[in-house]
Amino acid sequence: MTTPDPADSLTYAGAIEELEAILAELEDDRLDVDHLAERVGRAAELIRLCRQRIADTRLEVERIVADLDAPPGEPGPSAGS
Amino acid sequence: MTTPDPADSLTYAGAIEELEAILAELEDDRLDVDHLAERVGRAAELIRLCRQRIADTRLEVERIVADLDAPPGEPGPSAGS
Amino acid sequence: MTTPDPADSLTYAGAIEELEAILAELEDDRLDVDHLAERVGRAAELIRLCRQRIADTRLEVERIVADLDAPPGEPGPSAGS
Amino acid sequence: MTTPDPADSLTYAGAIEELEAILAELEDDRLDVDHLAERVGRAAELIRLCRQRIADTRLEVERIVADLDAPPGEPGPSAGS
Amino acid sequence: MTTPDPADSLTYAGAIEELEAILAELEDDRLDVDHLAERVGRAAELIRLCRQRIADTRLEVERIVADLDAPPGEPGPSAGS
Amino acid sequence: MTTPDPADSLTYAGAIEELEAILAELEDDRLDVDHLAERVGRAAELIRLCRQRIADTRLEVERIVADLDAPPGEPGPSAGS
Amino acid sequence: MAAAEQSTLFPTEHTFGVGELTASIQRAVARAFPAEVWVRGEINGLRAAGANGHLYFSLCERNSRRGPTSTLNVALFRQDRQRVEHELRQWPDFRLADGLEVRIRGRVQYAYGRVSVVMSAVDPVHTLGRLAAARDRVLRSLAADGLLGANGALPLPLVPLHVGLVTSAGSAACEDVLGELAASGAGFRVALADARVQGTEAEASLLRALAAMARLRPDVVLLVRGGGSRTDLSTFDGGRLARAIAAMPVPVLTGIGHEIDTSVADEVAHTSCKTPTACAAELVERVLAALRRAETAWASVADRSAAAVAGADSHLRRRADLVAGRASGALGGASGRLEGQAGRLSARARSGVTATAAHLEGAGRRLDPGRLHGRLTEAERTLVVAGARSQRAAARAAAAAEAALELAGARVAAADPARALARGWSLTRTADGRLVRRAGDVAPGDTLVTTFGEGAARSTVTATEPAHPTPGARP
Repeated sequence: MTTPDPADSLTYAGAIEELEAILAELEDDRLDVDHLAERVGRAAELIRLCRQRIADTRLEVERIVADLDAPPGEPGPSAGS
Repeated sequence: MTTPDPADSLTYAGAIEELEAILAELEDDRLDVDHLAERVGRAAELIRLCRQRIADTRLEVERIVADLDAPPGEPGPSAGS
Repeated sequence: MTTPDPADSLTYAGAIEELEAILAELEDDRLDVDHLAERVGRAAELIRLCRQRIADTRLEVERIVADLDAPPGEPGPSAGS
Repeated sequence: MTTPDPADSLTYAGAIEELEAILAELEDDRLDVDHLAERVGRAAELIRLCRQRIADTRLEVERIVADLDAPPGEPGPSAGS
Repeated sequence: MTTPDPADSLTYAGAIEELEAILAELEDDRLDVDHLAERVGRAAELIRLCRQRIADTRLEVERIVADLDAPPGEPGPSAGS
Repeated sequence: MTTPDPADSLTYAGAIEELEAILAELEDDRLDVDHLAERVGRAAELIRLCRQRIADTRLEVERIVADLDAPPGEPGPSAGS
Repeated sequence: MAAAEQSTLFPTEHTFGVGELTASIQRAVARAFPAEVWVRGEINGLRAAGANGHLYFSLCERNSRRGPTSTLNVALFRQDRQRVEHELRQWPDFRLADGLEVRIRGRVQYAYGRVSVVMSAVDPVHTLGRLAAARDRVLRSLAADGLLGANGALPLPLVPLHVGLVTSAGSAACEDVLGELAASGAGFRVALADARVQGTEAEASLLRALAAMARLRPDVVLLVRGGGSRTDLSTFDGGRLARAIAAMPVPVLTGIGHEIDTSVADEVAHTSCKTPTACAAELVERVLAALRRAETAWASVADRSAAAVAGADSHLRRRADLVAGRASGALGGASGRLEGQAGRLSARARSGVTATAAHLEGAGRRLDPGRLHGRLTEAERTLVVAGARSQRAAARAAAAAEAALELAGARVAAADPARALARGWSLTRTADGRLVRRAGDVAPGDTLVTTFGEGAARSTVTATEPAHPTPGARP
């Protein structure tokens, strides 16, 4: 949300992977305090990114399905996109 | 979602097959959020395509059947085609 | 739908057989929409052909019967054929 | 319809038998339309043959009866035959 | 009496019997048109024979002279005449 | 506590390293009391520094997590940082 | 008769004149037979009444077949005859005839040189009874020998054209038969055997005629005689004639007498007819019946053949109609089936499209946004868990760092000299600040600065001692 550029270039799957890696790091106790906050922050950023992705996807799916249920021959709201 | 050209070259059977594959994918537990919307969009496109095909076929069948029910000896509207 | 040449060379029995085969195909649940209109068109053509055959035969039979009912010794209209 | 030669070699009984066979065929639903006119034509030919036979026989019988009823001792017109 | 050899060899009773047999044949519907004229011809020949036998002559009277002198029961010389 | 500047430039990891080194020194019998006291003083300073770091990190993490749990779309309290 | 004549030759003494004697005989006869008498005997020499109307015959008595042995002349004068005939009208079976035994009543008289009976009445019952008895005897004898039905068992030919006729040639019966046969128009051939049919010679004559017929073997023999009284026809009741008829190899038809007569010959014959004409008519009828039968058969053949032709014609017409009808029916059937198939095609094509559309919409419903949202919500939940995990891990890491730090702090504290001073240890330095570690490090007189846990003290070395190792003195 704050640093959209690198986040946008991440896939959801990549984000989840990175998130899992961070969680593994965090849970491994090897992480020193210096990086802890930064890692947690990254994890939060990834989570937020994924949430956004999910929300976007949810909207998109709803739109698509709504288009599909629209009367045939009458283009749905996104037909022109 | 709107790439009509390749869709047009699809057979109905091919479209249904692809649709079934997408539906199976979507019902799979390994949800791929990245591609979800794209897959749903493709499914919708396929459905729309199939609907169109069915509508076309229905019209064609109706025309043929109407020709068949026309008084014999009097060519149906499509007899000249 | 209108390829009269091969149809003309068909026997009535052959036409009925093909028609039944198409009907059986259509009654199969795995209806192939891609070919439906084409199959229905072919069936309609066969039906039209058979109708024509029946009509022709009816005329022929009527002519023969009329010849038969003509006064004996006086050749019917088709006696010279 | 007019092939008198083979017909002439048929007996009346044979002709009637063939005619009955054709009638049986005509009653059978499996007779296809392709052969119907041909069968009816053959039946007509047989009927015509039988009619001729009947007419000949009628004449012959009438002649025999007339000869017999002619004054005795005076030969009938065909007595010399 | 005037005619024919084959007729002469027939007894009157045989002729009637044959005539009646022909009638029975005719009444039995077994006789087909092929044989009708031939049978009627034969019947005509038979009736002609019968008529001749019965009707074609005048009364003939021949006198048998029984030998009045011969003892009764013993054949007289003129009995054979 | 007394000399925050150099401490501030230290990483938590560097501080822990230095602390470990001091601890190793402290256990050396050859170290005289004067140095000992000085080392002990340093170690205490390092420990204080580290405590501070941990506290800071804890705060930071709490803030991040709190941001994450905030309603999406509404920036958390640290959104402006 | 000769004896009677001789008897009149014996008296010689008295000689009668003829007239006298005749008168005397007449008186004697009259005295001997004062009243009429009944006498019975066989009639012989009966002649038809003459112009005067008188009838004469003789009665005789036979002992053998060779001839009469006694005879008596009988006269029936006109008036008596008329009366007798009148009385006999109620006895039609009875008639005076030669060979017939009769019982008559009359007056015995002698006249014209003869004894004769002038008949006044006759007893027909006597004659008929005897005849009947004789007839019964013959019939019983024939029945006993099984001959009654013998001739009747012979088959009468269908067309008995060859006829043996046994009768009196030229008689009315003969002419009747020939006339009947001739009138029929059928070609009868008649072999006529003349025979006497009446009188004493009749039986022998008839037997000869039948014998001749048995040799000739015509189709049938007619034995006929014209009408007469039973008494006229008594010959035909005779046993020999009956046996001859029974033995005939061809059927014998009898036509004897008139209608109410039934003679033994009739009984034994194949067929008995009332009269000769009826007998001939029987033959004519049989022949004509055969001809009729043939004609009927022929007419039927002609009719039937015409009908057969007509029947064949109408049968053929029906076949022709059937051909047309069935062909039309077959076409109708084919057309009906075809339209059924067309209907199936329409219905199936439409329902196929509808079913396919329904299937597609089914697939479309599987594209369920609710379910997809659910899946996305699950993913979100995973993210929340990840957030929690990271929080927990961070807290744990901070705590661990803190714990390690505490441990390090403890170790540092343990090494802190301030702690030893607090326990009672102290530090001694030279005045220049050098730490005194051993006694040799100082000389008496040196100033020492001693630091305690709290505070310090200044002192001077007075003496030094060599080192004695003591435990716990090291720090």
